[in-house]
Amino acid sequence: MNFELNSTHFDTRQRAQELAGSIIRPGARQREANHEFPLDALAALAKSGLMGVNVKPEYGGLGAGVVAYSEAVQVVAAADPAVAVTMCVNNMVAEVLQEFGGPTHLEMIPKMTSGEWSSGSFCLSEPGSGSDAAAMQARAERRGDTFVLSGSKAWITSGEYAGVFLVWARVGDAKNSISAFVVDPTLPGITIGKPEEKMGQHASNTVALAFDEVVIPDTALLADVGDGFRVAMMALDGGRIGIASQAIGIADEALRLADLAGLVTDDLVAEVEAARTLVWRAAWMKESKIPFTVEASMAKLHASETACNVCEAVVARAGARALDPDFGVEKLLRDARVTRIYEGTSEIQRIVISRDVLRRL
Amino acid sequence: MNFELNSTHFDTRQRAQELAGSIIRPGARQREANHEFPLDALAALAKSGLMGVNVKPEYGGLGAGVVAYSEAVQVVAAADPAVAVTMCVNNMVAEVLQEFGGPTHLEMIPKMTSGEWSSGSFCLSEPGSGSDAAAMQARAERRGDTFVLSGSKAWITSGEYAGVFLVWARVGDAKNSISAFVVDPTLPGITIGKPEEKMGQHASNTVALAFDEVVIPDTALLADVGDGFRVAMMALDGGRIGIASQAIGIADEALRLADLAGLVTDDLVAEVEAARTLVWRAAWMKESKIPFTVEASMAKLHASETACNVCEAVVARAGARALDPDFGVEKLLRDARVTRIYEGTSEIQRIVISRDVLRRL
Amino acid sequence: MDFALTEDQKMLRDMIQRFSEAQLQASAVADDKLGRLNASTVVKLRELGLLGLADDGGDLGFAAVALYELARHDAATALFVGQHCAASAGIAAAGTDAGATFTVPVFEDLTLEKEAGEILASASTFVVPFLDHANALVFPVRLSGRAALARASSHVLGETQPFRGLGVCAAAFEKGRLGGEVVEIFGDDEAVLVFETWRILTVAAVAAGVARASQEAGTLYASERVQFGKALSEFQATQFKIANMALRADAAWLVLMRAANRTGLNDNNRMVKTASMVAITSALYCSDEALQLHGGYGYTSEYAIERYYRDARALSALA
Amino acid sequence: MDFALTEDQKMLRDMIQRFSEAQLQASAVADDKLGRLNASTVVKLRELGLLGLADDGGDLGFAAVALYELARHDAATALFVGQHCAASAGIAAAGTDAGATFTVPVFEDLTLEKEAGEILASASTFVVPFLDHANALVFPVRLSGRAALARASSHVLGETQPFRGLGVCAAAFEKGRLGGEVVEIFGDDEAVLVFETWRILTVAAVAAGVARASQEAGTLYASERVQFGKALSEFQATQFKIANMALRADAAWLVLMRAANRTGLNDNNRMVKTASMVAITSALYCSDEALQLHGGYGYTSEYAIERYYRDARALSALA
Repeated sequence: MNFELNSTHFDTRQRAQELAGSIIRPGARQREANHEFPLDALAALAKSGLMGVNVKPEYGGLGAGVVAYSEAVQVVAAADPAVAVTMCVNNMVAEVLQEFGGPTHLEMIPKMTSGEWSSGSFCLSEPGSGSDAAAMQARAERRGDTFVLSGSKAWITSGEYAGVFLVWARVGDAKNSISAFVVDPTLPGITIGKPEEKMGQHASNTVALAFDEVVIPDTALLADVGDGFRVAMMALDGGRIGIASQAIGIADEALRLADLAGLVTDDLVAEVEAARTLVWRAAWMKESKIPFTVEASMAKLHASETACNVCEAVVARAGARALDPDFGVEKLLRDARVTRIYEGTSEIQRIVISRDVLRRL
Repeated sequence: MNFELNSTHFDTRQRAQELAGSIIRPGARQREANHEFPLDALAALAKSGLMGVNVKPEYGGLGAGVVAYSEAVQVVAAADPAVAVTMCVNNMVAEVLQEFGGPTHLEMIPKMTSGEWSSGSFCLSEPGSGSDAAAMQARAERRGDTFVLSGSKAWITSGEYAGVFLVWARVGDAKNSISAFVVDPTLPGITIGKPEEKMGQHASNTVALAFDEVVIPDTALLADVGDGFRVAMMALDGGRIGIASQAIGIADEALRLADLAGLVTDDLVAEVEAARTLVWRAAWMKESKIPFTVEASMAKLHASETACNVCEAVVARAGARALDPDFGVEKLLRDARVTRIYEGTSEIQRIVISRDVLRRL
Repeated sequence: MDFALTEDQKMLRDMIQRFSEAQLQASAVADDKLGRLNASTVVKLRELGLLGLADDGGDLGFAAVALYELARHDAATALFVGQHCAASAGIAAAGTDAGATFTVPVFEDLTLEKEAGEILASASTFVVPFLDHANALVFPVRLSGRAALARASSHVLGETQPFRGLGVCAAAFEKGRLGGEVVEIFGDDEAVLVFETWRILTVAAVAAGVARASQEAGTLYASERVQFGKALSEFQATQFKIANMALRADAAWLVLMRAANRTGLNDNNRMVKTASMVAITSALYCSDEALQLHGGYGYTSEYAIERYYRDARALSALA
Repeated sequence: MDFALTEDQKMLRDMIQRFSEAQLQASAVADDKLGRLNASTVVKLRELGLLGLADDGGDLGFAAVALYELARHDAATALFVGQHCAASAGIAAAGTDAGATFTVPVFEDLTLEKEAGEILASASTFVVPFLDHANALVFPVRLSGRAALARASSHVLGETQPFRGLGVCAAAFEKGRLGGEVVEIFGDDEAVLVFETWRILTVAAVAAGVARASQEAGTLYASERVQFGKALSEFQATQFKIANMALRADAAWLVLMRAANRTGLNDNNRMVKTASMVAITSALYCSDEALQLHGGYGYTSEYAIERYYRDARALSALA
């Protein structure tokens, strides 16, 4: 066994650290106050290869692997969780295109990694279908060489700024009809809602999308009709490593602030290290082509729960001064809370884990 | 609102305190080591009226009410949880006879309160039916003026020493066929198993019972055929106040030991007081003839969880010396654990509570 | 022993419920966005007599009912009332005159110096809520090893910097440094004990109210939201959370009232601290579970649980 | 980065699993009843080389695998091996000779005095496990402000009083007073660090093993026990517990191995402390939930979970 970071990991971390210091952390408070999408930070991340850490160099990615990706997200999240989540979704969408995409899709990846597109969006959830993805209502009807897409999507990260939408919809009425489409956000019939007023992560953009008979070419179809659910689940497995890493970055930053304030945090540090080890394991497995669904769920579950616990404990231990935004932890606490909800709630992770444990008996 | 104990409560507490000091606490360690049933302590409790605290004086009870009963159990449990559980079951069975019994049953109560019988037993659980009481298999067949009782019962407190068994069994095959019987333990066909080797509460007696075609008179039937489930549930409501009180006594004692050892326990004290207030509420409601099922469940759930948490925290905070039986808390920790299981597990309490909360919406 | 509210307490509760439904429920949302209590709420609180709960010594049980009911709809308003009452109660106990609207600052590194017969207070930092609605400050100090209360005009704080706290956002916190300003020292151990008892009771009552509001919001949402073809409340894991929330909300309320109804100031104070610990645990737990039941919706201002969650954590920092 | 066991570690694991199934599983139950490790286990441990894990400095990663695997079947045996190894490692680091079977006492109010060139140790009380299997004691001390190790024959403890500890019952604890007995002082900061690292790693590894054993026992039972017409594992609330237990058992194991595989002693020591905290939390959680899943059966010696529950809590007192 070996739990040491190698030079690729350190190098990727270093890239993230430089940007964290120069551009991500400095503007974070202001972007939060102004609900300002972090275009500059995202462009800088793209320039450093961090919008496609696990994307092959031929598509403009860093090709540094999954552990390196996790390290980069941890560092970015410590500087600003809102930038980290945007980075995560972009990396996830780019990886999905790399894994499942045909030629037209592969061509898009360099735009996502280079910063030409500030981000991609992952359009799975609907107002009535959060945890229960299979209950989705959006439909894509074949009409000649095209599909006509209709439906509503909710909680779409970066939706207002995305260069590409990855959209899930049903083709026909069969149970296995869920399919994935790569959609141009500028097409007629797409309405972008106003941003959600969130508890935290104000600099990330979260919107509802309405698709009203949007005509998309049949090349928009990713993989085959009916492959959508499988694509989504695989994407989420990787996505959970991203969000787990974001949560760890938040916890790291809260611990740093607590240290500055002279608070005792041994007990909190222990669980953060547990979360980090769980994330490393999932990342190493993904990188090693070992099935990692359960391990990603464990990492995401524990990291997100721990991030919230750490922020909460630091607020309680610091007392009234913790309420002051200058102390720093109140923003982290608000930012952290959604990590237990998006990319599969904690409850969904527990279902994924227990199903696997029981199957292996 | 008024949360003060009155003179009846204080007087009952005082009776318990005297016995705790003179006979219950002094012998506790030795009875635990020898797995010795506390006959002397039970006789003394009976003499002080504490084997029927909420039983009417005409049946030899103290008639002091439910709050007084809770106070007495708390004090006895702090001195020895094993004595407290035996006392609880006797009080519960006596109250059931008082509430539902016909003349032959009412005649038995003075034997239970006076110490003529060292205890009664509550025979509901079966090897395959713990939480799921409705799954019981024991049967009582009518045969002329008698019932013939067959089946197995498990986890029967005081079974080896009881003067009376309250036994649940099905009469016929209907869904609502569960019925309660007042059974003489000395009847032919009853086999008493060897005591369970428990983690704690060694001085209490816990056995399996086998009923093999035991012929009982029809006067053994308590209330009517098919009333058994209702009788059991009502008995358990009251029983939960007893066990909650036992758990609080255990927690109080653990806190006393922690104080002696100079440990900080403010956080633990808070939850013990919460549990005590919840128990008082349930006891006051029962005494005031207000339906108290949910409140008893809350009290039992919180008191038992808190007792275990307190013991666990005291062990961890005290360090190695806590392992020494002379410190005292290791016995309490072992004694406490079953309070989350018997008289309805914590899971069953949560089901009872949530059902009620949702119904009231 | 009696767990029923008195008739007077019931009337008070009903009065506050009417006020809450008519005004507080809506203003709480607006105040939270703006980051401060609106003046009309303060006027109305005075009209209803709620700023006089501690006058003539006051009745802790009565005050607990009022603060809890207010907090079920608006934690910030309840905290404002409670802090004012704590200061008033401390002043009354010391036998001096009130006649102001008070708030309670939190200082770090507070030091006192005597100079030319005056007491000068300095602090490296302070945090104070509701400064825009209060013209006087009351806070506990130690002078020559003796506990006392200090009182000062809010002007002593000089230039302050407003900030929007984590939760109880409408508290409109301000912060700054205190550099040797003149404060009036009064009262003895008992006055401090009265002040602290009321102050901690306030935290307990507000937290208990937040716990209850969260529990109700989470339970209601779970009974309505359908996923996987069933209401969330039909899943066993949700039912367990619903049970735990109900237990925690009840525990917070009961220990609060037990503490508030105790006779004997020292006993009161100890039980009030216990009540605040229980209530904060409850507020943290209930608001967290209830938010989680809301899923993504709980993370937005569309549902009140988002505010309750922040309120609970802000209270844990003020305890 | 590599999360797979090395071939050597796999061989060690398999060897211990064979030993456990052949001997430990049964002897653990018997030893727990009797309250002490049986001598044949100790003989076998020596034959298998498990008492030599710290010889020549040893390999923490290797030792962690061994202690974890032992603890999955018998926490007491694992603790005995680990304590012996910690003492051996400290002695080796100090460059002195080993050649004994060691155990580690816990003293209260330990004081050292120099008298006529000898060091006399006194303590108001001590607690020591496995005294019947060890002929020497090793423990950390501070002398003239300097950290060092002390070593003594087990005879210095004089008359002791045996007791049956809460859990890890087969540890056969003894206690007594230490009244100015001669001890040998040796080693420096580094030797103490080595000793403490191994000692805490032992607690971490044993707790991680108990967590895993509990998780497996609870999950298995839940999948077999039927109530309300379904296996317990079909209830969502049970599934959540099964998931949490699996997560906690994995976390304990992973952080243990991460700590054990670190290079650099100071780093090691810090991460080992972290590992012990994580593992104890896991052992407490898993054994508690798993016992609860067993219902009344979990409270009896009929199922191993009853022992795991006590073991976990005993470890929390030894951390």
